[in-house]
Amino acid sequence: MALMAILELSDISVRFGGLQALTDVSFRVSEGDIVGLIGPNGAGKTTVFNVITGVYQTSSGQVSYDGRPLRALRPHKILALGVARTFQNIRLFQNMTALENVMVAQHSRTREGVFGAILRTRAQKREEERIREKAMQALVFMGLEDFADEVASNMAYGLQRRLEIARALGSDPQTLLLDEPAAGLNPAESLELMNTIGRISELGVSILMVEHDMKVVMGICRSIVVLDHGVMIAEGKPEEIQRDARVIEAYLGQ
Amino acid sequence: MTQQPILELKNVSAAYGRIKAIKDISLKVYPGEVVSIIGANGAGKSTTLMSISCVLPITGGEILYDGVRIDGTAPDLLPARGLCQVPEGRRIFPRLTVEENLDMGAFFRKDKAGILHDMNRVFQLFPILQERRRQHGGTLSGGEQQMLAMGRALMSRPRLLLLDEPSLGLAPLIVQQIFRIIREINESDGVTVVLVEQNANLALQASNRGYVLETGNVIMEDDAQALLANPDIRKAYLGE
Amino acid sequence: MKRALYFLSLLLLVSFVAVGCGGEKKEEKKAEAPKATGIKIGSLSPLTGQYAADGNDIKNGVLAAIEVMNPEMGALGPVTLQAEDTSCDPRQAVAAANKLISEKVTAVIGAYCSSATIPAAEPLMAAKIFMITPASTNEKVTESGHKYMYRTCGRDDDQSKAAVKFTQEYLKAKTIYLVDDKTTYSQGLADNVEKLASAAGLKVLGHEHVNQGDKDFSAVLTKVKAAKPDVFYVSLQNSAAAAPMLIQIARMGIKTKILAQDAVYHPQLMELAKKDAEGVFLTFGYTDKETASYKKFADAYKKLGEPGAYSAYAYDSAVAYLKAVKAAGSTDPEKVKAELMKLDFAGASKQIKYKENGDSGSNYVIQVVKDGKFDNFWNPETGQLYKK
Amino acid sequence: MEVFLQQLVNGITLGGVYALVALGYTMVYGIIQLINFAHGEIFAAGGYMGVILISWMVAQGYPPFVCLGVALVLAMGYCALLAMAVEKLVYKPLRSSSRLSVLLSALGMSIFLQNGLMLTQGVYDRAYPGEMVRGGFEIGGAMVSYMQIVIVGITVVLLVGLNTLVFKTRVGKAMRATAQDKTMSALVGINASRIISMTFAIGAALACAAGIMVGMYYGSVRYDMGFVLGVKAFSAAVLGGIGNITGAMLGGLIIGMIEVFAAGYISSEYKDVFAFIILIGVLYFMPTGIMGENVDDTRV
Amino acid sequence: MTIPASRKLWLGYAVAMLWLYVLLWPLIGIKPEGLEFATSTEIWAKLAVVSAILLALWQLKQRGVFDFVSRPAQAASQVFTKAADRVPTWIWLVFVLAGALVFPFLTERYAHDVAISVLVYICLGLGLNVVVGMAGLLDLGYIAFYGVGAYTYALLSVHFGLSFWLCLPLAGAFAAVAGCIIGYPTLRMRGDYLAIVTLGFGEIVRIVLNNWMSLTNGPNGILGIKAPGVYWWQDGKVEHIWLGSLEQLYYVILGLAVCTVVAVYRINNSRIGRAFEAVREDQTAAELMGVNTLGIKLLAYAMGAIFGGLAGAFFASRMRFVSPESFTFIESAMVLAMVVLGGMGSIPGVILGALALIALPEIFRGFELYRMFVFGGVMAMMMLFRPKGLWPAKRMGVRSEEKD
Repeated sequence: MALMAILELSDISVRFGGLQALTDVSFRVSEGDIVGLIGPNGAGKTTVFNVITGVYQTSSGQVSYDGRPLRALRPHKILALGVARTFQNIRLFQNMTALENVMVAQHSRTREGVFGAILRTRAQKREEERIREKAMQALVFMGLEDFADEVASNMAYGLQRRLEIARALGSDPQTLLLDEPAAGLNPAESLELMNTIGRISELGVSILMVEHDMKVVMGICRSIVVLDHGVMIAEGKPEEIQRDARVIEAYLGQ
Repeated sequence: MTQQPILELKNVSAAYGRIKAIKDISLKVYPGEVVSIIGANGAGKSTTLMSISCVLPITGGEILYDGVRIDGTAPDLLPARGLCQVPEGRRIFPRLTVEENLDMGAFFRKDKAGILHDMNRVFQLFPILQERRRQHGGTLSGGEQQMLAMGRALMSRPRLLLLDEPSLGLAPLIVQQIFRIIREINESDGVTVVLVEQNANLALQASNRGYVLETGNVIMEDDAQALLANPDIRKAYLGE
Repeated sequence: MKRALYFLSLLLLVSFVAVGCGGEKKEEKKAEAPKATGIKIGSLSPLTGQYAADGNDIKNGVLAAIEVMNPEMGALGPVTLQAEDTSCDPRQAVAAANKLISEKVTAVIGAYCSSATIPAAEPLMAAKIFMITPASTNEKVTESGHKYMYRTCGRDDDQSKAAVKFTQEYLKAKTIYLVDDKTTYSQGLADNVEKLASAAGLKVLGHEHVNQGDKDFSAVLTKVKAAKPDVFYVSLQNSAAAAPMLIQIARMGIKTKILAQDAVYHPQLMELAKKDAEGVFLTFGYTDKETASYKKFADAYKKLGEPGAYSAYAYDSAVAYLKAVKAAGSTDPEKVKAELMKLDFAGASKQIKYKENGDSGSNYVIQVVKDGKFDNFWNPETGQLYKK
Repeated sequence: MEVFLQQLVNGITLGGVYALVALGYTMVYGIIQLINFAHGEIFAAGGYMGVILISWMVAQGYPPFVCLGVALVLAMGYCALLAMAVEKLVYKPLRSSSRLSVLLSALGMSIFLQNGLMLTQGVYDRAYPGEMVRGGFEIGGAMVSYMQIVIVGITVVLLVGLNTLVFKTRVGKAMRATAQDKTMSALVGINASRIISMTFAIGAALACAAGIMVGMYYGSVRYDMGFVLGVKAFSAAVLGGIGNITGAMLGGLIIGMIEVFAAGYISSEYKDVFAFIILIGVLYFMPTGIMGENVDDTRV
Repeated sequence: MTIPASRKLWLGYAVAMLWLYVLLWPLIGIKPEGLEFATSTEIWAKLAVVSAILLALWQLKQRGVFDFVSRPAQAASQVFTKAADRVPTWIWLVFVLAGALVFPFLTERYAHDVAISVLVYICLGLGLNVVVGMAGLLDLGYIAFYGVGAYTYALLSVHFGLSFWLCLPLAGAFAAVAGCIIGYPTLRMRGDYLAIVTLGFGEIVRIVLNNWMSLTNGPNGILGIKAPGVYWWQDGKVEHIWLGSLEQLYYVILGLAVCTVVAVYRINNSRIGRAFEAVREDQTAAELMGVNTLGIKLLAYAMGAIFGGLAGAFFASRMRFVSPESFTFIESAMVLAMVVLGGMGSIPGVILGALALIALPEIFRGFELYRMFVFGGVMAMMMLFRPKGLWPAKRMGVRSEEKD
């Protein structure tokens, strides 16, 4: 393969008590790629995200990022490595403004402490300025600059979705995991989202996305991984997936 | 049809906080029918059911059950009137035994003999539950939990049963079993069923009619067979 | 933010106006008739919280004294009382003391807990206000060298001497076990007894501490029972703590002689512990209930309830101050101090005569609970039993 | 050995009382996730109700055991009404607001009730009339008083009664169902408000019985006795796994034992420190208490 | 309001009143001497009449009977606040500060005393606000840090004669260490378990202070603590003077309080403050957004503890005496009440809360018996009417709320 694999899952299995959530899932995301992860409800897609970002530990198998195994790293360290994510059920910091939400994401890239803040040292002021600029850039990128001072919980649903992506972008990621970014969006918004994801990809960010809206998935993903009941049932290009009998069965039933 | 619908939604809207989940939904269910509501994730299917059960207060419109407005009443009064829901994720009481779970389904009933009779009927429908009657609900497998949840709902002798994603996360064989029982409940017990499903083929095969939801709106409404044949459905799901 | 500031400044303004008006009014009054206000004395004691019972006794004692003295004060009168609550909490005690200073009292009777008395004394002394404590027996109270600090009750070191003497000479005990509940007062006393007892050759089998507010002493009592001491010395902050201990002692079948101290003195003890209080010895400032002055006090106190441990001391403290004021003819601190030092009168509790450091001497005797009453039992001065 | 046995007897008595009070905390917590700070005050009110009723009946000349029995029942009813009033007035309107504001309101209610007791009953300790149960016997050198037998006996009867109620009756099942899933219990026709009120009432009745027994055991009650015992009982509930009824009983017994044995063998002044350190230690290694359910809240 | 609804309201009211009587009478009316009804009936009747009038008034207000008064009043207050808004922030700041500075000249010593208490509690409240309001960690043992700070200064001053100003940072440091000790085991616990564990830690600290005789002198407390001292130009030369009087202490604590306000405000608007809030809002999301949540929580405990410790050191220097009785659970509850009553996470809210909880009870000292009774009732009811506090936190630069 010409492109280097930046994120690689090999034989991941996850068990919760007696429940086998994932069984031997292996796939890779190449640098700059857009990979879709689909499957019916309860197939284990979000579990894959949780494994990658360190929320869950694997029962067996290994996740490596940029050639480095991620096992036993706390989630904030994984973000610091460059893997950012969004959430299926929007998890913004509801009582903070949009700008602040994005500014939080810069946390792992900055280092001024409490005393700097109390004394307002010059270094602290400069850093704060830089955080603000970066966050503003992310907001502008997502077209949210007008809502910078809006409290997140007051924003419309579609805007909150975009803000989630902006927040993830605010951490300067190399890889972005999007968990159902189009859920609850109307067709026009979905279309715009596809454009945005394309633009993010153009920045050189690799993208792995879980999505139910097939228009979005088929429209922008270069390859697709299909999960059903925690097992990978297909992997391939969108056209192949659409014609795969097992996929159709998983979705529409027999 | 000249019959009075058992359930009717007139322009119902509901929201979680500031986020509108369903907008102006209207639908009718006639006695004896199986009606399915299908649509992608986040389309507002579960919200519709929660609104019907009065758990989620609606922000507009009317809900009529048996021709009487029920929106705004307390949800715990509905099972006694024959309206019962099996919510998404089953939500059995995990630290109650199977028997206790079933007993809770008949909470408002006072006729001991009738309850016993119905419990036997449930055990007849789902023999596995009888085997596990002393086990805690939380220790059952997903399929057994789904059966328990349905059994619990049947304990209230419902006339209208709302089923939310009964196939969710279950192996295909179990799903088929569940759907067989749904048909049986409908046919032999005369229970009207509203079925919310993501698995469109499965749901429509078991239904008389269907509604398709997208982003909180009803976009299609037709006989189940017609919907099954409709290529747009396939498109809505697979994005072809 | 802006509105917050605006609101705060509004609040400040209102408080200025309120305080300003209040201040003005007071000054007006003073200018018109400085005599009309008479003498204002304050009392500091815990009126709420755990020690509210004793605190109210102190307040009532002062009230009784005012009732008795008022007719005698003539042109200096009338005497009024400003009673403040300390809750036995240093912070509240200091706040209350400052309030009394603002209210222009000339003397304060109080406080109860030594831990409230000591910090409250600071601002009072600075404002040249007399503080006469009827209840704080800790040595430090009068040893800080405050000029206007007096004490009507006895001192812990004297009380412990009486206790040890009784243990040794009358009870002929060889071993002793002590318990206290960790207050400045109760622990100080128990420590003193322990020291004196071992110096006198008694064997100290143990010294336990329980916490204030505890009601379950079973664990400690089990140890006491196992140790089988000749005397069990109980030093607790008040009768409400002692009563459950006595009940549990009886229930556990401990037959040891029990010796307690003056804080336990309260009619409540018999009410709460009933039969289990019988036969308990305690050290207590000698009070002859047959004297004319005690009867006078008892008469005045009657409508306020039954006198508690510190009622008579509080009464005597207030009487002493008012007598001194009367003799001095004014409330000028220097003159009053001179008169206070000259005082020598028969109070309700004892003969009141203040020493140079503000102490009034101790007169501890041993009392016993007999037939639901406190009775004088043994006199440590003479080593004799009291005769009935 | 004697000492050990005696401490064991002491520990069981104390632990039983803690368990009774802890049950109220745990039941209320289990059903509405509220730390009901006012529960300790209900306990104190129970103690007072016992004094009031028994004093009156003794004055009327009824035999002691009749007095005790009738007072127990009446006082338990009274406390149930009191707790339900508190619940209806303060907690119910706050059911949907933030946890912290409900907690604070509970704290306020606790101060309110405590001072209400002080205002109506006075600041002095109130004595229980006569000691109804005197004497005792010895086993292996340990003194067991009949009073302790009565306390442990009543405690056991109440605990068995509660167990029957919660695990055998429909109301009990409904209580557990409501605690596990409020929405779902509404969907099967359970009126959650009524069940919650009932939970408060039952917890209060148990605390009330504990209050009367504590009052009789120590001979007196005081308006502020609820706080100290409340904190201990709450620790017991947490130690056992808050929300778990068996856990609360176990936790009460353990805290009682720790306290007595720490006081007996280590240091009586640090006994509470030991109780708290063990509590913290247990929570560190078992974050949901000894019998608490594992709640996975890290799901994304 | 419709007539049936109104009837339902009054029916409910009647039931409640009946209920109240059933609760009230046994407490007052049953006595060994016999049953008595007069007192309880009298109290009950008074309560019933007053509450009935209030209810009727409220109902009339709902129907808009009083609109002719309330509307103009509302309009007037709106005009007023709008005018107030037009004045730049710094003018208000200067105004408040100037007011605080001249306060001692216009009032008497009792007022100074209360003002000092209020300022101490403002510092405490702001410190707890960092833990509870910003980071969302419930802490029922906060007063322990206050105690650690107070004892640190007390011991260093009495045994080593160290000056207040040197001890101030030391007290903060010791308190921070205590904060970390308390914080560490609680990091992985859920909210309610946190409550009992912090409560337990608070009690442990108090019991240790009460029992470690050799160090803390136990319940006797520590006497002879020095007031803060400064070098000041006096009688033509620089001399060392003790700031012992209430006015001087007032300025010391005012300075400390202003510093605390500034520090908390700046933390709130920094990277750390945002991390605190992110943890409060959604811990998992915060962790996934690169915030080391365990570290941040520990930091929150430590920061809160530092402010508590500083306030404690001042408390010791002002009382000249410390004893464990000042550090009981009820004090923790008071400080928490300030934060929640004032409005979580809001600096002016905490200030207002401290004013309300310390100054008001002092003003009502005359009703000492009823004071705590009313306080408890108000605290419980307050949460019904203003659950977000007197002054809810409003994020800086939030325009949306002002728009609507």
